[in-house]
Amino acid sequence: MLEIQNLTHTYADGHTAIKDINLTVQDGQLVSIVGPSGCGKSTLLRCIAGLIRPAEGRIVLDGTPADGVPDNLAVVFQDYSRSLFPWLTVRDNVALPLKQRGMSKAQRREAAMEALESVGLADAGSKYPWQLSGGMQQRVSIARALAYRPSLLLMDEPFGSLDAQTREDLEDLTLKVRGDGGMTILLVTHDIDESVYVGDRVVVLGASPGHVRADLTVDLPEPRDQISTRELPEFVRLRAEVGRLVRGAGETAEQAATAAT
Amino acid sequence: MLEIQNLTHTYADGHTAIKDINLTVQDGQLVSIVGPSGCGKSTLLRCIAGLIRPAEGRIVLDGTPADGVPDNLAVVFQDYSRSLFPWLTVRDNVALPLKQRGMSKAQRREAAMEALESVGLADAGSKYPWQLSGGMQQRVSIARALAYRPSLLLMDEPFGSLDAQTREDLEDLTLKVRGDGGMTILLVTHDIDESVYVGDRVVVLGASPGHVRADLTVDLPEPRDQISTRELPEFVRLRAEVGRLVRGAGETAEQAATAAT
Amino acid sequence: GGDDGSASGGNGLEKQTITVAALPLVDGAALHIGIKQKLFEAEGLKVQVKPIQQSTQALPALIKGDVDVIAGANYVTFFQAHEKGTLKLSILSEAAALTPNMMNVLVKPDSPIKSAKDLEGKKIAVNIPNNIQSLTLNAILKANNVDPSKVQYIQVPFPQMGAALEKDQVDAIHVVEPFLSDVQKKLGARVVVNGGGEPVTGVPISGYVTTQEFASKNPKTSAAFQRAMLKAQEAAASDRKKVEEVVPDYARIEPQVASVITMPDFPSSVNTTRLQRIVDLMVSGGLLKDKPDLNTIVFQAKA
Amino acid sequence: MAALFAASELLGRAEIVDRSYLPPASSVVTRAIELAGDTLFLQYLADTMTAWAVGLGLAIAVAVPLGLLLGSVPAVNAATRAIVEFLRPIPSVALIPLAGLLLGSGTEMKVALIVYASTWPILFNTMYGLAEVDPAGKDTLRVFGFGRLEILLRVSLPSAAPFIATGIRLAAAIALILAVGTEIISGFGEGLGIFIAQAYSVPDGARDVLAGTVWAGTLGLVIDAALGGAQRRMFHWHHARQGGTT
Amino acid sequence: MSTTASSAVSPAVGRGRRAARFLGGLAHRWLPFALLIGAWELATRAAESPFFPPPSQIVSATHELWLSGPATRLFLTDLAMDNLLPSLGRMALALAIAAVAGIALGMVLGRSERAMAYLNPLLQFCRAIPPPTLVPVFIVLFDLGTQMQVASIIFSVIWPILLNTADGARSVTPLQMDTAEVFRLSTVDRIRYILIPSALPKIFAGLRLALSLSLILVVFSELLPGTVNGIGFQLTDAQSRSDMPTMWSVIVLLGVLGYALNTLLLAVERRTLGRHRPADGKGDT
Ligand SMILES: Nc1ncnc2c1ncn2[C@@H]1O[C@H](COP(=O)(O)OP(=O)(O)OP(=O)(O)O)[C@@H](O)[C@H]1O
Ligand SMILES: Nc1ncnc2c1ncn2[C@@H]1O[C@H](COP(=O)(O)OP(=O)(O)OP(=O)(O)O)[C@@H](O)[C@H]1O
Ligand SMILES: [Mg+2]
Ligand SMILES: [Mg+2]
Repeated sequence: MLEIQNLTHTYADGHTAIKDINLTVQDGQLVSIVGPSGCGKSTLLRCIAGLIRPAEGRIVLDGTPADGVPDNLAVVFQDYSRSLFPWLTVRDNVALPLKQRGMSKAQRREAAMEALESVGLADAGSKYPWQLSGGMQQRVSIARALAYRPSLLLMDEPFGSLDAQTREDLEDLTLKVRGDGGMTILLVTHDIDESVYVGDRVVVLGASPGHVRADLTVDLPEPRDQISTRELPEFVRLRAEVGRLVRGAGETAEQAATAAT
Repeated sequence: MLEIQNLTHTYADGHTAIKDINLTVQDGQLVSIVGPSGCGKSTLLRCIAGLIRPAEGRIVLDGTPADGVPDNLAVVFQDYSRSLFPWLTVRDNVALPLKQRGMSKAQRREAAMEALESVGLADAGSKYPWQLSGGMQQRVSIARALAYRPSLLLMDEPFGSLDAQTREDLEDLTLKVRGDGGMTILLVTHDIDESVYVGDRVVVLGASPGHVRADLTVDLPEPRDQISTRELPEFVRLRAEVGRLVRGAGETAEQAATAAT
Repeated sequence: GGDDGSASGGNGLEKQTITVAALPLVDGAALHIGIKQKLFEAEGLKVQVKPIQQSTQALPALIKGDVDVIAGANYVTFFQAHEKGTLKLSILSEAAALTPNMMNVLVKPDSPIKSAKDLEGKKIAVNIPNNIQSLTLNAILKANNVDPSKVQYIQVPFPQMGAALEKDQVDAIHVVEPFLSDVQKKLGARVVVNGGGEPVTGVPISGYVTTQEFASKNPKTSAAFQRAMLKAQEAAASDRKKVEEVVPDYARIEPQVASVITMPDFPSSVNTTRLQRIVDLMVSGGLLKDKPDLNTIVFQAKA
Repeated sequence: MAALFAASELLGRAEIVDRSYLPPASSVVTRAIELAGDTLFLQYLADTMTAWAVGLGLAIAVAVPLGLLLGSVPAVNAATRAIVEFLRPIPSVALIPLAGLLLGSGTEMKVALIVYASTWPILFNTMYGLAEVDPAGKDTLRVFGFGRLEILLRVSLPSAAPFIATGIRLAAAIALILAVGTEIISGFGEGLGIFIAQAYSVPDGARDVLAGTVWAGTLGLVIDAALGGAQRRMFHWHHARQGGTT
Repeated sequence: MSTTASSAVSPAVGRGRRAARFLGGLAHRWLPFALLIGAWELATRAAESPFFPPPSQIVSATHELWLSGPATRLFLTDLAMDNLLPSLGRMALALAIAAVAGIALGMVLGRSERAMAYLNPLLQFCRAIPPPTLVPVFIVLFDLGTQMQVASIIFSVIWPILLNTADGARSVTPLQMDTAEVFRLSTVDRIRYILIPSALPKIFAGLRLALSLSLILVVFSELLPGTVNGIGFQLTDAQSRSDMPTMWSVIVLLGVLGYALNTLLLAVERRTLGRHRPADGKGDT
């Protein structure tokens, strides 16, 4: 279980990116996070990942307060192209974290190739990241996270550079992975349909500074299906609601508090 | 008028990214380009921008074959974060290209601030790019291109990192800019709705190697409106058609040729 | 090092092989004559020669024991080292003393400088400032009623003196053989001061030196070396041809040059009175603070 | 290159000074080529190159790990800065007599001085290279549970490597200068520098001095070409990325 | 009552704490250095070699030779005025020329393949030449004294600046160069706003190397023909006179100068680069 308690972060330049965020995520849950640009979604994920030490509040993992980077974590960064190593081939990029898993070289390669195949990059293994298109690089970084088989997976707009078809495939892949392995997933997205389609919950953040504006439970039948799920009235309702919330989320925390009363 | 004639490009590693592309864009037109990840959209834009010299074919601008970077060009790169200069403030990033316009320092600053305001970043002018969120950086690079007032604007997934609301605002801004200034715009996007909503035409590329699969004219009334336009039957029809084309576009050029016969 | 012969042999020498660091100068000719004429062999000594470029460079090697003797060691440098305590000097033999015209002050043929007096206020090139050259030249200038403090000494290595003079970078050069002949030949340079003239004629300038530690540990070897050296000096002094024969080999001086250059004197005794002259010059020139005790410095073979 | 040759040929022939003081390039180069057939000279070259190779190798072995340490642990950097900055401006070659006293006058001294002087460029380029590493890469491995040392070796080192290589190229030339320079100044033993020093002390030696210099320059050129080639091969990703596009 | 008391106390406490932290930093910075000097002192006292006088003796020689002058001249002695200043002057001049030329040439070489192909062999050839062997050439090209000395310093210190600048110019993020290309920035603007800022950290690495190298080269340049003053001149003169304390005092002086100049350069570097890059670990979203 992941508990985020009173999380507040202020950057060195004095800008408070998120304020007083509370959130509890059950093991195996997939939580979609949506919110306007600059509202603090990435900051929140970086705090959870232990990459920035929050100014206040804490992250509690399975009952123990986290200090630093949690075990068994994988992250798909928003700035995926910079998180790939240009001196390694695509396959080696994916295989590198697996060293932490104590796998043999052959096992690592195999796992890497499998993950690449699952994101549709079976042929790109021996290329270098800078020989790939933007969307392909993004998929490499998704493959890297999936191959690692984390227990907590943070994804920051992982499908932003992908075409509709590939995007749907990877949404389904994400759902499958969560179903198989009991992985806890936090997924930041700007696509409201997507947030509802893949999420067990949708958390809507408001801006200035970032705060939780709404936390909706998605009650859609499993397994989800790209066509039939999206036609369900509940899906349509939820998506409209999230859309409304996001559009109104540009207002500040104070305004939201007033609105909530 | 922009004419793309028999454009073919093969990268140094032997990979042919695009093959035999022909396309004519009238002045003041906005052409949306869609296609699966890795099909050569960015490669095409880079050829037009004169950043890569195509292996075969040529770009003709207003009747004269282009050699190198065309005049009055602006580009919003897909990898926006790396195209910003971390040692310049956001405002200076936007103002820098205006030096070519022979504007005074004060004019440049003013134009930069105006452009930043139009993308919703009025407050961020004196920050550095690395102090901004991903979506904010993307908007800076859009502001930089708009402030330059180019006659040819190439945008490579310019709204990919933006939330729904901001995205719609910027779509409308793009439409307005095109309407005002007679700017010719090529816009690569993965959002099918967006391609139809902003485009005068939608060009669908197919993959392996990249080729023109379809070139649809969008016959929607002007001015477009986020709510009413999207409700028009013609919009719904076009968007379904583009969707179908993109989904089928993963197949290779040969298959497409067969399908077309 | 030359430790291979350190076990005392039949002839009672503590050390049969002696390593000598030698400069490529005419000064050290006697060493090579001695080797050629087997004078060292006659004393039961094997001499190993290590070529060096400057005597100061061999100083650490001498202290460390990598070499046993330095041939042609510049007295000024070594007396100073002795005074500062970096070395306890022991002189086994003299090498060279000044002779007239072996070291001269040259000017360009068209130079307005005609006499020593004209050097006042002028720039004179010397190889190393504050060393033997300025010391002896100052003495000569003083004897000629010229104020030495009015000349400016500029450091220029011997090989570059010709070029410096030709380019008018200096007004005069103070230069030794074989460069002396060379510059005279190439530029037609004119002598204005005889650098070996009075009052410095016969002043010893270099010797064969070792450390007092070496000498006291190896008295017999040192004595044997000294005997052979004195004979060799004698040979060098008496027959110029013998010097001309060896010089082209080790000093890279062409035979025809060797036959025309002015030779130094090769003193064939070790003599505290003669050495006193250089010491006195150094003290009066401010290069030494006190007069060293030459009796401990000059190696005396025990009978 | 040809321009340099022509310029120096002219300079020599212009006879600003007597020709033997500065011989024209053609005669210097002829002499340099002649030397290639001289076995003693080749032996000297081999001696110099041995000292160079050992010295540079040791310098790399010392400077890269030290640079990694100083560049990644600011506390150590601050603590040692006074020593480092105090030591750096000390002209090692000018202290040859003293160095000779401690280390003898043979190859050890040469190697020690080479290591001393050529450590700095490698050390500094390593430190500055580390400071420039994109934090995004480091964050990535941190997230996957890698420790500081592993991040240093797997991210920081490879991304700083091209700049470290530039440091090594700088050091290679410095090491060569030191090898030859030490020989010239110590005037003792064998090597290219000794050849030059010997020529230096006789009249008409300029031609040999410059011929030796041509050899030193040529060695430098060859070494740099070899290092440049190795650099291009090892860091092809760097160069392809700079030239290519994504 | 209590509030006034605490407010009266806290600045003093704050100051005390700041002072303590300052002292702690000072200790942290200088302790290893002090320990090294201590060890050196003990070792040299034990060895009693005339070649290696103990640091205490060196310091007093340094003080006496260089720093016992009148207060109006910052305690510099005549000897210091006559030797230190000319040396530093030559060094500063040479360093300035080398920096300008090295950065300019480095930019050209880093960005232009053709310039690289033409100039590289020549540069690499020159780079490996030991400066002492060029005396016969220098003496023809330059006048004795300052001209030759400055030239010989430049000839050696330019390389780290040049090569590091070229490296920096070459490895500018390609997309940033593309951006400049697309917006048609003029060459001057490209250099000023993109190449220089981007290469600046590497240029500073080169400058720091060049700085201490230039001090070393000052000593060497004063071995050249025609030298009449300077710290290097004092060093070799002391060496030829076997005057070890003076020689060591010059070395100490060089060390102190090196440290001081480097500190200065570091301060400049921090100011210039400070705004350039995100603090480590807080990089990007
Ligand atoms: N390194 C930094 N220094 C200062 N401020 C920062 C820094 N990084 C982010 N910020 C600020 O914090 C706020 C939140 O940024 P964050 O990246 O978390 O937003 P986001 O929700 O991920 O936005 P987007 O959807 O655009 O990626 C923004 O206003 C941004 O300007
Ligand atoms: N520098 C390069 N070297 C070699 N191959 C490259 C290079 N850049 C791109 N490619 C290849 O060219 C093809 C087209 O790439 P491009 O970036 O144009 O795709 P794209 O349509 O923009 O894709 P995306 O939507 O994912 O950005 C891809 O298969 C990619 O692997
Ligand atoms: Mg973000
Ligand atoms: Mg692309």
